[in-house]
Amino acid sequence: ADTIRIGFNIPLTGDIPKVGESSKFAAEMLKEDINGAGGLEVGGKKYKLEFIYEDNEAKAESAVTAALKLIEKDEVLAIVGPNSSKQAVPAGQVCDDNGVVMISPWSTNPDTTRDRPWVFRAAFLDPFQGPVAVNFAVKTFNAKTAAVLYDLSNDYSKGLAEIFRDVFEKKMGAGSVVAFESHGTKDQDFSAQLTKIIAAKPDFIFVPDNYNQVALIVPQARKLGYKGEFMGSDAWGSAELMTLCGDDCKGLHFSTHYAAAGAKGATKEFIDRYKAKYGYVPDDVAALTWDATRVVLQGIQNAGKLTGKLRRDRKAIREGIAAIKSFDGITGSMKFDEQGDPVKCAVVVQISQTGKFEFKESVCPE
Amino acid sequence: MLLSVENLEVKYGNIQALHGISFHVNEGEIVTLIGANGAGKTTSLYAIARLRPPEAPRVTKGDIRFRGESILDTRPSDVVRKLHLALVPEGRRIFGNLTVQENLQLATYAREKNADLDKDYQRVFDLFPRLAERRNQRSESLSGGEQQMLAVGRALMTGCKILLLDEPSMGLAPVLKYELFRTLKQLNEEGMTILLVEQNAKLALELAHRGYVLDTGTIAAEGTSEELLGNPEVKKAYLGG
Amino acid sequence: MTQQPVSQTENSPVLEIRGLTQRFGGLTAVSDFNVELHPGELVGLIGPNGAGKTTVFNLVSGFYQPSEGEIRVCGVPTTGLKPHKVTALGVARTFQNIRLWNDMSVLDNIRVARHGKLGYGFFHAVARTRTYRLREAEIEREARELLEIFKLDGYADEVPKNLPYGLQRKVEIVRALAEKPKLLLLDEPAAGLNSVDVQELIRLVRWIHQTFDITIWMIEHHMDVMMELCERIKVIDFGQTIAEGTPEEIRNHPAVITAYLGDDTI
Amino acid sequence: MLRRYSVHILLILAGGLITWLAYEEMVSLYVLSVLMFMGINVILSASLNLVNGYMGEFSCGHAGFMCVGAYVSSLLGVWLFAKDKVFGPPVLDPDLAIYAFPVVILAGGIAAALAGLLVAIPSYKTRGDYLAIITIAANYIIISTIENIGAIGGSRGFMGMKRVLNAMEDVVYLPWMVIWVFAFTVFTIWLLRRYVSSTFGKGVSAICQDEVAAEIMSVNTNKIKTISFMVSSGLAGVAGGLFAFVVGYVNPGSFNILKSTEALVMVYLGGMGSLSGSVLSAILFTLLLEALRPLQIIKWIVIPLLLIVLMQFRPEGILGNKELGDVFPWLKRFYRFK
Amino acid sequence: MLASILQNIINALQWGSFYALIALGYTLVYGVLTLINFAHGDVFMVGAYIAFFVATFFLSTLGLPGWLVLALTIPATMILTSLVGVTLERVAYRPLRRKGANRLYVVITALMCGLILEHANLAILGASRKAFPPLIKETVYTVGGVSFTNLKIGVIVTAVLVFLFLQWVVTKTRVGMAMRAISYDKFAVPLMGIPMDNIIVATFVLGSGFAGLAGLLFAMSYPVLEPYMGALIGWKAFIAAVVGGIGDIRGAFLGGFLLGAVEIMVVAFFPSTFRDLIAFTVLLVILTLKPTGLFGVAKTTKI
Ligand SMILES: Nc1ncnc2c1ncn2[C@@H]1O[C@H](COP(=O)(O)OP(=O)(O)OP(=O)(O)O)[C@@H](O)[C@H]1O
Ligand SMILES: Nc1ncnc2c1ncn2[C@@H]1O[C@H](COP(=O)(O)OP(=O)(O)OP(=O)(O)O)[C@@H](O)[C@H]1O
Ligand SMILES: [Mg+2]
Ligand SMILES: [Mg+2]
Repeated sequence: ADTIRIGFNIPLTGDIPKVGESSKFAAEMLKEDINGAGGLEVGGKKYKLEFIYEDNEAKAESAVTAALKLIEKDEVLAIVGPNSSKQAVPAGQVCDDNGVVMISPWSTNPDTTRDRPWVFRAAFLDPFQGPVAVNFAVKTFNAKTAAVLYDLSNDYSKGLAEIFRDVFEKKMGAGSVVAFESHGTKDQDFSAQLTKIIAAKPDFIFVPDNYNQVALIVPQARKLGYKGEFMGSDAWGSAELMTLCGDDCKGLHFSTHYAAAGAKGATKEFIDRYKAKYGYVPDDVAALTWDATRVVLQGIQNAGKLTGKLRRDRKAIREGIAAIKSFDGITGSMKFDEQGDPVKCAVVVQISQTGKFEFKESVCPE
Repeated sequence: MLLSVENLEVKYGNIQALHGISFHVNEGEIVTLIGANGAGKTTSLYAIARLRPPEAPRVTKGDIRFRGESILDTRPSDVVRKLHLALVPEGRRIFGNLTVQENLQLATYAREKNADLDKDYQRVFDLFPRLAERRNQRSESLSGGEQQMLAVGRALMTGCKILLLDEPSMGLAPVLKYELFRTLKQLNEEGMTILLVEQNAKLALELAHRGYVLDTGTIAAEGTSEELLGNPEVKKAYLGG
Repeated sequence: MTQQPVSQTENSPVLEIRGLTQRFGGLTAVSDFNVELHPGELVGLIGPNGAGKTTVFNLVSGFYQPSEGEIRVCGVPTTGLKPHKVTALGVARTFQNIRLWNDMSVLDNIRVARHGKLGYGFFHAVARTRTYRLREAEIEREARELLEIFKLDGYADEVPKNLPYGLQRKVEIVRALAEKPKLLLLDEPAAGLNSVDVQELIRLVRWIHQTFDITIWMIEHHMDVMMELCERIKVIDFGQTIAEGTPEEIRNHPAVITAYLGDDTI
Repeated sequence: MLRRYSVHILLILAGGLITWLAYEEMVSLYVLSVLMFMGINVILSASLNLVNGYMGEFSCGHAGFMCVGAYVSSLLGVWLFAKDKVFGPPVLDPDLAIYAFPVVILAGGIAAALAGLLVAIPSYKTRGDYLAIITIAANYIIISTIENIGAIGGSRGFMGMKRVLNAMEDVVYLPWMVIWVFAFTVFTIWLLRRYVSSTFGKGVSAICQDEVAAEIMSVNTNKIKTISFMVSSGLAGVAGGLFAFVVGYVNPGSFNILKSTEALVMVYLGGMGSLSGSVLSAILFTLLLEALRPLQIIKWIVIPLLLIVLMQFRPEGILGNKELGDVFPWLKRFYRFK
Repeated sequence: MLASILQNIINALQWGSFYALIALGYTLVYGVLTLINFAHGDVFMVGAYIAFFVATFFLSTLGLPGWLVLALTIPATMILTSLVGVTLERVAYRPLRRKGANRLYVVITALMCGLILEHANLAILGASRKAFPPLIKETVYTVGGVSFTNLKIGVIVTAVLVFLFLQWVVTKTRVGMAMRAISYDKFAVPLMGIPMDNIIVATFVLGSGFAGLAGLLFAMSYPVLEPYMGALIGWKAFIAAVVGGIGDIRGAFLGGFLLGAVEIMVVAFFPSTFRDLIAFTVLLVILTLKPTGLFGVAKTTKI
């Protein structure tokens, strides 16, 4: 009973295994850190951490059973994950019903946390990120028109695309989004959409897509003769983007949680160690999982002491997290609003000629 | 002895279909197997052609010898290729998605490069002029009898020296049936060894030199055609009066 | 026994075919074919292979739609009807190559053949209504009765593929009879049977013809069978009638001899 | 007597037991959720077996019909009984949910059955692998349609079903989902068994074994096909409705081809044309998926391997086309399987 | 407008040629065994990975120039991938065939083999995606507002060549005839003196070999490799093969281009969110009107 058990409800197989792997790697690193230092100190006593990884196969129903298994069978104190909203929304319901803290590192769907006191998240939401991208693009590219290419079956991508369109058109007038095109999750060819977009002659293309698709979209656009700008979102934020995309992505901008290149302090340390351990620069999911897990640990410490009584401890942890005034994460400092969503700053980075994500500008919520 | 079957026992799964039968065929002979439905005639032919389960049976005991050597380990395609033994299977089994011409052509798959195919084609088309007419028709739309002609023609195209026929007259109009039997006789005179399974026992015995009567997986009687035709029991049980 | 209600006047034909023509691409399989079958007749149809006999049966049973001509069953034109509707008019048949439902028990084979006159539907079946129970009991009783008449009751629970060939032929005929047809089409029922079984088949067909009081039209290449059974034989070649008459007449018809019967010396 | 009522008694006991255990919280929610998914899988595999096993078609779009059922049930349930941001306040008194719930699920089933026409009508002319493609197309069409209806969330999904359940629990506190999943599972088996064992339903097997002979031997094949496809897809819709309420959230992505292939695997694992085989394989498959969770990625190597090996030994599925009673004859004392 | 139509036609041709390439392998195996080889898409994926490893080996370890690497990678990939296909046949499909299993059990086995290939890849290589190294310099040509690259043209030409080759094999050679015969009735094949297993192995060699080629070309055109990359395109290629008339080489070829064209054109002229909806409705209508696909011949039921 001198251990603290935390569950991870992550997609190790299915559509997005990379996301699950990043989460797992980051969590492993954190666990080793803390256990290496003798454990987590709560109320003057050191507890070893035990992390349990459940594969939700990127499926909603599997996320529900995984959550229930973690709650009932493994008796975890809190759950980190699921990452994408498809799983986070239903799993959030389960956790909320059962009085277990859940914190999703990556989900951006408002429903995940809405009216669910037990559910938190570490990522900022679309309604915040959308305007950041719009404002930056309008200012930097001097853009009057924009085009959007997004993933129809990915609710993250779709949500962000729609918010972007609304904000942009509000700012630049109706019809200023000259093309609004979608594709499917596992598509590999985007030539038809891009041909249409290029024909509409936008000042830039907003691509709120996962980095692996970005690595296909950008070069394909170049091969179709497009020479203009792109603007991306936080899902671009993976070191793999550059190994996959190569030269075509250099010089592009995207909004994200942190800038790896200019990072300082704890962020830099995290990046360096992760890179040393796993061989590549951590992506945003890794960083967010790190933060999310640390928020949980912070909550546990805030609870003061652990009684060993599951229900009581879980409740104490929830109070502990809700009580966090300000949390200094590697993805920036944040606090939680009444919905359990973080209030934190976004940064815009530019991909340098050496393939680094360099800090351009930081945007904080008013 | 060209072909001999010795104490053959075979099984389909767990069902024993032949209970130790022995018979033989000499070079240049026409031998017929007769017997009631389900006696094991088809099964015997499958075993000789070395066809494999699931449709064909498994040999569990006994031996099949070709010129004295066991062929139990011979692949079915080599039975055709090396032993020049062809089977006209029960139920025609032609390749319905190929044309008549292609069916015949395919049967020459295992033949030597320099074989004289034209002569063989000619023989088949002489025998079954209808096949020549329908040369480019997809063979599955042929009538039942036409398909039977194709099945026999196909076997002849393999360039075989031993011909196994399983109820070749089934579904043939009388005129063709007699024609076919005459052709078999002629083939035999040209040196073809024939093992014939036939429901019409009388006709078969008229053609054959010798015959065997099968009954539920055993040999019930054997002898020359005259002997069998004259045997009252055989007459009663298999010749229909 | 199950007697057929005779709904039409004695002499109106059970089957009437006028000017029937069937073409497949460039091939005319049946051309200008005419026939009239009267109640209680037993008629033969012979002809060389590929003459179009099976095609005629297929046209009658509604499996093909004729290119030209008209078919009437008991006075009802069948053009455009799906096969099961034609069956409902009273036409049953067997197939040149046996087509039983091989994984269903013999009893079930017979029962399914009652589909046309089931008298209940999906909702009765799942709700197991009174209608369902009564009809189902009756169908089962009738099916078993039929099997018993044909001495097949011992095989009721066997699957056809495990039966000897001769019995499969028999089951197929019984299945056709289960539809209580007015007209029974037999396509080469003796094919693949040995001489002894052929004798038995002759007895069976004759017995059916008498007991069930139905019209039978059969194709067969075993001349013994035809000679012995048929009152009248129709001979076709290239889809056209070349002769028609009593067995005796046919046997001696020169055209039939050259085209069909041939020379039986080996 | 025993034979007649044994199963009824057994089912009532089993249902009662599960309900009681759930009510008293003697079994964990995790176990219950696995049991509920098991029930849903049983419905899926048994209903697909009607088309793929008994009728011998190769339908690979079962999840599409599940999707229709899931959405229709959820939308109807939430519209009628819960406050929601799409529909606003409930149309009816939420207290009525407790009575209307089965109707809501069945409505989903009926909608799915109608969607089944999408496949049933082409099946008059098309068979085999061509029909398989039509079913896949139907699956894609259904998902794509829902993704394009922004009002119900599109790819963001739809939720609020939990509030309907809460409304039910507010009236009478019982583990309603457990009860209904159990009830509908039993209903499915009951319906299918009665259908395929009637002479009417034997027409389905006749079509499978020889369609030409079936049509000529008086079976109205188009009618049977229509009914079978509709029953099959309708039951998939029921499974979808239950799925939606158990998970509490639906999303078109949950019903893609992969879900359909899961159903396929269960059908063939159990044996084509064996109802008890389908039940057994659904149970087995669900348990296997859960039991091997700790293997994580390796699980998805081990499970296919297991199935491949199993098929090498039983190339006709666990039960082939037999029912449990044929394999264990003593069971027939308690129950007529066919 | 004209330019964008032409552009879309080129896009459709290129995208369709991948469907066609994969569908050809599908249809070949299907044509012989009536086996829907659901693992084919994953064999294609394995082909892409093999190409990746072979190419990186030649490029970085031996330091050869790009064109030479390509010239070496093509045969190496085709051979290694066909080994994978043949192994699947030997280990998984053949025993089932010998036992006389219903063909759908073989189909399910194929599905399982596909899962194993995907997840073994995931387990061994991890979830990181691989970037395929550029082997040839891709040059963009722009003519009157229409852009295409040498690679795109190369892919289209390859698809046509592969089609012509396979069509020749299947219709003109005796091996091809034997393949068609096997698809109709395996039983009688040995009676013609045809070694059936050899023919089947040859089929898998051809089918998987060309899947490997497709994998290589695909990896060059869309250089992001991941374990699930074959799943969706595999299904779509199967659909293409069937719409063309499964078992028919011409059908697979045309079906591939048809599906590619439908997908691209729907996006070009309708809102792209309706792509799947419209594309699959079109396919459904085609199959309803032509129940055996474009080239498929209905098996005549002779009764
Ligand atoms: N595939 C099979 N599986 C199981 N048993 C079989 C199989 N084929 C044949 N049999 C059985 O083997 C025995 C012999 O059958 P076989 O086909 O050799 O008889 P046959 O003499 O050729 O009869 P027929 O005159 O009907 O052709 C029969 O009892 C039959 O039921
Ligand atoms: N579906 C079809 N498509 C094309 N041709 C066909 C079709 N059905 C039959 N035929 C052709 O029509 C002719 C008549 O065939 P049918 O089956 O009626 O002959 P049959 O008189 O029954 O001969 P058999 O005595 O050999 O059974 C044949 O030449 C056959 O090739
Ligand atoms: Mg036989
Ligand atoms: Mg005929």
